[in-house]
Amino acid sequence: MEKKEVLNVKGLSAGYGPMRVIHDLDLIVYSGERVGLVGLNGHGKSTLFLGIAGLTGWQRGSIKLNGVEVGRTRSQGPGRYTHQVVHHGLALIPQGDEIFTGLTVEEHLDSGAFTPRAWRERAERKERVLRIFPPLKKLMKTAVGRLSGGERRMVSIGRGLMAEASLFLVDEPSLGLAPKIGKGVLDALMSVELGQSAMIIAEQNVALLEGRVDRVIGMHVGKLKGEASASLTFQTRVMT
Amino acid sequence: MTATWKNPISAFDPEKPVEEVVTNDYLSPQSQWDAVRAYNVPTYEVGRLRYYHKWGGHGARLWSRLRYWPTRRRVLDISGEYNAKTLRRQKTIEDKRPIWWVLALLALAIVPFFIPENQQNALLTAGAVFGIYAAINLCWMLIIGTAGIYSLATYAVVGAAAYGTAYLSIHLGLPWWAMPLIGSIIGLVFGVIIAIPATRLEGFYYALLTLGLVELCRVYVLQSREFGSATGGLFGADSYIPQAWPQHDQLMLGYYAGLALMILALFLFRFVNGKRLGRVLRMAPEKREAFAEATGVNYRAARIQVFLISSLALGFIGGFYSTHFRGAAPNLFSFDTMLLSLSMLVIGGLGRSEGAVLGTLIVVFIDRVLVDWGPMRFVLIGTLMLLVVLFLRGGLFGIKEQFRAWRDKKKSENRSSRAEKGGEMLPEEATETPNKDIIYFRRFDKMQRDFLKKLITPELIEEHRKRPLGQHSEALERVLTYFRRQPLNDKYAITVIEPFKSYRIVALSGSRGVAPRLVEDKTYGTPDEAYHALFMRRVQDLLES
Amino acid sequence: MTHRFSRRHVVGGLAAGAVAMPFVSRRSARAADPILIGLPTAQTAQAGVADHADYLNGATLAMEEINAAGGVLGREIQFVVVDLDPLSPESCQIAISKLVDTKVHAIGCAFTLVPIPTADASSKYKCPFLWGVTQRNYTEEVAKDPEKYGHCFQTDPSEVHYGYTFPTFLKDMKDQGVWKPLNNGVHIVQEQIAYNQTISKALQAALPNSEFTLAKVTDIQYPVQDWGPVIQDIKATGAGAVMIDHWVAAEYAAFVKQYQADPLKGALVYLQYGPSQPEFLELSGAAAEGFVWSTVLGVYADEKGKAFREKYQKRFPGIMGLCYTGNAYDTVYFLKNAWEAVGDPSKFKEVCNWIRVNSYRGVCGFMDMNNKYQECAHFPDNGYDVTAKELEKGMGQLFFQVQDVQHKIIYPDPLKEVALRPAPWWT
Amino acid sequence: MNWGFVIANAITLACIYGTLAIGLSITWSSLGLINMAYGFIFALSGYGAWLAAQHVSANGFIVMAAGILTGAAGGLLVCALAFIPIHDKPNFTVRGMIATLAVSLVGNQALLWYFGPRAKSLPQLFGASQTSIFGVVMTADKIGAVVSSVVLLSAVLLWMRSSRRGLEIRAMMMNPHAASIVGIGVRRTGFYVMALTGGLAGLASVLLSQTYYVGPFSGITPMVKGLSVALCGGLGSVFGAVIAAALLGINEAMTSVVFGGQYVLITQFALIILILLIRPRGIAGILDKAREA
Repeated sequence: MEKKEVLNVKGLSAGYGPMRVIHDLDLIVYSGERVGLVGLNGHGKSTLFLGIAGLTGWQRGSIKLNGVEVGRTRSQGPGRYTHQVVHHGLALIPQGDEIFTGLTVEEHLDSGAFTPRAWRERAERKERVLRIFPPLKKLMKTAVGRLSGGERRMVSIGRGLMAEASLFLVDEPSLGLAPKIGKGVLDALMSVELGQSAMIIAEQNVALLEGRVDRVIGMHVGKLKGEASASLTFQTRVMT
Repeated sequence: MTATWKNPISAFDPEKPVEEVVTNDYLSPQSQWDAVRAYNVPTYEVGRLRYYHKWGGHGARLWSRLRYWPTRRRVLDISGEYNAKTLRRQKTIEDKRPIWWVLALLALAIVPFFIPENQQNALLTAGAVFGIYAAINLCWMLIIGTAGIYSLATYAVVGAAAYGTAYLSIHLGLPWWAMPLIGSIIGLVFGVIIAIPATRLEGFYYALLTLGLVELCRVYVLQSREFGSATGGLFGADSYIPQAWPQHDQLMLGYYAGLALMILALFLFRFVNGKRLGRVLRMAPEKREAFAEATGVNYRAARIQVFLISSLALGFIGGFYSTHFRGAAPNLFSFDTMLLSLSMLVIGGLGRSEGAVLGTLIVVFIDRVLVDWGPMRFVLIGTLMLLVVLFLRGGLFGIKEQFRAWRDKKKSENRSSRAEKGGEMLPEEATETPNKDIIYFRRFDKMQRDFLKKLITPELIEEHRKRPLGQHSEALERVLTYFRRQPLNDKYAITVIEPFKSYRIVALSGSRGVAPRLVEDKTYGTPDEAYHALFMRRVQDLLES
Repeated sequence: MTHRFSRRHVVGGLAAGAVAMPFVSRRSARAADPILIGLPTAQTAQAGVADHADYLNGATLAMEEINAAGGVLGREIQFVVVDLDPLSPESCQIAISKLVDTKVHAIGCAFTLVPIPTADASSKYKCPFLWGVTQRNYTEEVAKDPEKYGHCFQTDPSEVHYGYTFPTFLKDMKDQGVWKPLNNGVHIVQEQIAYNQTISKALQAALPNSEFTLAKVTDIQYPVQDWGPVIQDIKATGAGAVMIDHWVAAEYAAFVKQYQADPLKGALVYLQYGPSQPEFLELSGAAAEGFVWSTVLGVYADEKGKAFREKYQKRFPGIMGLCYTGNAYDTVYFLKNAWEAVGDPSKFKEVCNWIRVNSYRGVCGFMDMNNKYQECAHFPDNGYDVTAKELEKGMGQLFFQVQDVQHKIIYPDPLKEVALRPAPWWT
Repeated sequence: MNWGFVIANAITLACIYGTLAIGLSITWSSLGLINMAYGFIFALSGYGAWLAAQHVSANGFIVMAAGILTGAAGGLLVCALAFIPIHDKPNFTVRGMIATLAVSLVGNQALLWYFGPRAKSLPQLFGASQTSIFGVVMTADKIGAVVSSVVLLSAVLLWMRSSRRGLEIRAMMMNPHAASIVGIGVRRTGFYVMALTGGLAGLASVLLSQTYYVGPFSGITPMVKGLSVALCGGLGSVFGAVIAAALLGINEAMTSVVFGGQYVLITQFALIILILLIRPRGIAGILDKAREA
């Protein structure tokens, strides 16, 4: 299978107002890759994701998604262009519950498939998501506002997987969940077949990623600090 | 290049001709320093630091003794200090707003004497209307701004008090001085009734409810025979303006009475918004109520208190309204009146007393004085409203603040998104570097490299090619000194493969025991050639850095 | 030192300018020297804009004629137009103050709905103030305090006459045999504003003196969403005559449409003043056929009136209002006569006295305001205050019927164009 | 009491109110904008239809289409003036409301200036016939208005429930941030929501032209009514608005029969106050299945 660049970030700086969180960052992700992004709290993992989606306060630098430039080089209203980035093939599964409380689980999953092709194929895609998260099958007609944290997380990730995306950004999938459930969610993510697309998983708990991703990148004060194949030695080197 | 460099050593060998080389013009290293020090980011002179005018002499202690009776507040917030340079006493007015207020109110007080005669009636009548509306708007501002209750029932309270007192005055002969007092009782009762749902409802739902109340009042007044459904209003109440006076005196009295009412309302605003209640409520802004409650702030009680106090005041104004206009009309309750009043608050700026007064002044002037403009007035008011809402966050009086916030945002964004401020290090990296000398060294190094880049010219290279070793011109000497001073790791060196025949360029490893590594395949026939090739490599590195 | 000096200089200059300003403007005002008539005109309000526009047009027509003929006393007439909201006392007072400031020689106005504060604002200036306000409550104040309101004249009869005259009209119709009533009941459907209330009260006061009786009073409230319940009520009451005491032309149009669909057979349905507004016919079209309405102030269809209609149509093409156009036209001519008789428009007291004592026959009838109410006398005689026994001593209340999508005067007899004819639902 | 008459009347009024409220409710629910310029759009589209009837053809379809198109254009204008520039700025709800108020202030004066104060009427869309149903006489335009508003309301409800755009609108109303993450553009959605609700206002204006004639201020009453119904139903809930419309319609029909027409406004606002006191978030407060996020 030919490897092509799904994401090419060059010289990305991003932040909120006077605060600069990401400094001059370069990153290339190839198709078929599953990349782990590790780093301490507040070192810019989520901001990198939000920056790619165009949701930060300001940002500079180039972001190429499937060869299309989606970076904005002026300060902007956060989210003003996000939908365009999404239509170029990005699926962002954000940290915390960014869900639509009033919609049912089914409608919610549908809402993840807003690109024309995904909308046409949404039945099969729903099938696929339900295979990954079988507990959702019983909850299809329930309003999302009534679900528990773990179920919400599943819905949120499921919504991301519904999209016809070439790049999945998964932000802290295990955050705030019981360890066992968190592991289950991660297992589900690992079981997704990527095909031509790529996935970046940001995680603080490196142990969960160990040996299950293609490579791991460390993040430290807004810069990438080396990379390695997933192993605990890497963790010790980065974290000290 | 006209400059030539004469080799000073030539003097020792008079037989040979003086060696002359074409070289660069002299460029002072100071020029680079100046260029770096010149601030390139666009900045604005205004307000980089808040500018305070310093007055001479002492006075801080004198001024702090003066208080506004009966408060403990100082008349002017003046601080005094010794100037460390001049060793003289000086004082600063920290808060100039009282001065502006006094000047503005003085201007309003003397303006009737400067009105041209052919404008007097219209302007004085409008002036009295302005005073009354400004007072109403100040009380409304307390409700919307300070208490954060979106009540549209302000005019219902005013109207109820106006109608009530007018009715009492007509039928029971209530004298004019009692009307505002009775009015405030009516206002308080009305306020209690309206305040009950305010504890339960929020935001737009409460606004709708109060809108409903206003509509109810309007409909009731239109239908009720006691309240003058037959005359389009209730007229004939006692007035504080003696009917026998000439018109001009009547208007003057009305104007000053309106002004006095506005000043009373300003004091009320100050005492509620600036004191305990206002501070409590500022601790509980919208959507943070739960947090405020958790810290022990009883914001509900404070809100209701503010609401009741302003209802009382609105009732007072209502009573005044009916003695001023000798009655009340249903249009007090109409949607248009409310809309116009809302535009006054918005144009001036929500939440501030000066905004309420200025907004009222502008809108009353357009609406009431420019009556010969016809429909253009409303277009003007509407456009003004639209522009204010679209571009200003806090009305006209928020402009300064908003401009500062915008400028600071832009400045900090520029500063933080620029990679090279201060040289080689990012601010975050710099804070994590324990040895601060490194930061300064890097900054100096960058500056030096920038300067040397300017010195690299074809002449210079040509000079080096001709004679890599020996005495050089000043410019080349500077460049070479910099190159030689570089640390050992990755420093270029020449290795002799075969003496006088074959030389190659290598890079030193910098650590003891580790062999240098080759950097290119090329071999050079003479040492000079090798020297020059090495020089070129370094120049290239310099230019690329 | 220089700094201080200059500041003083500036302050002095400002003060001098402020003192000088009144003189400058006064001189410029005297140079123009026309006779000024102040016209407070509602241009932006939600109510009354159409009537006020009519008034302005009628006055403009008169002004142009007079100026073309050489003006008054050799001086031109000019208008000062200011905007007002007829519902708001503050707005009305400011409009009048503005006119007082410009030193107008007279004020002419269609109406305001808060007449007392409006009149108050002019009570010290006392220039002649002529308006078609049509309110007895206000003219009563004039009667009570002639000292204060002596300069205010109502250029039409008061609205009470709508009520007082209605039984007379019904009786005449009955006597003439053009209308055979179902019974003698009169059903009043009344709106809540002052004007309608007063009319309803007057009618209720007048009914016991006639052969007719009050059948029922139904209250309605503007805006009327749906006339269904009212029509239902009318049918249930079954009175011989129905008075719809309302004021909004558009809602009248909605009423006539619904009534035509489901009428009370044989009832005479009378609509208050509203249909005089031109849009009524436009909106209701054929559905208005057969309804009766009236106005105390309207352009006659006699020779004089017809000539005026022609002139007006030529100057302001389109649909013509028939009330305030003529009233404004008459008012300006009446003022012209007064000024010519007195000789100096700035002698307000003399001009007012002249207007009070003298009269004028205009396109809307005979204006004679020499009574304590200072309002025009009403014709036909209905036995109440300020009515005229003969047509040429008062203003005729014109009763119209919509016939073939046209308003036709059917009463009073000296003025009538056609007779009342059966409405479509009578048969 | 004639029950058939009361019921027929209640249905008519409920349909009118529903038609008026639905546009406001959708605007609020998806854009968070209280569109106080709704009355202006209503009046504007009435004039659009009137111009078409005068100059193009008095055919019902053409008049209706002209009304809808003008309304949509008016919606786009309001969107461009009062939504796009400030939708991501602080305090948007209040500022948006006041911006639309300003648009309506200027717009109404412009209409008054351009078209004059006199009301205009549109041709009767459904003919002038009349029928009697259960002893209640209904004119054709009333029946037409009722039928078309029922069709319209159910179509909109169905569309909101089942179509992709409806899903987008509902998603945006619940969490605009998350909506942008799933690829819903706020500005683009804003434009088509405003065009749609503007079109609805235009349609309502044409349908109700026999009740509210076309005039410069003719939109104010419908707007206040629509706003009351929308708020009473619970801001943002289309279904709640429909129920509120039904309740207010019944109330008005009953009041005018039992007490008399002059008490309609009083009972109407009393009812709204009562509903809000019981359910502080409107009727939809009862229907809301989800907990607060």
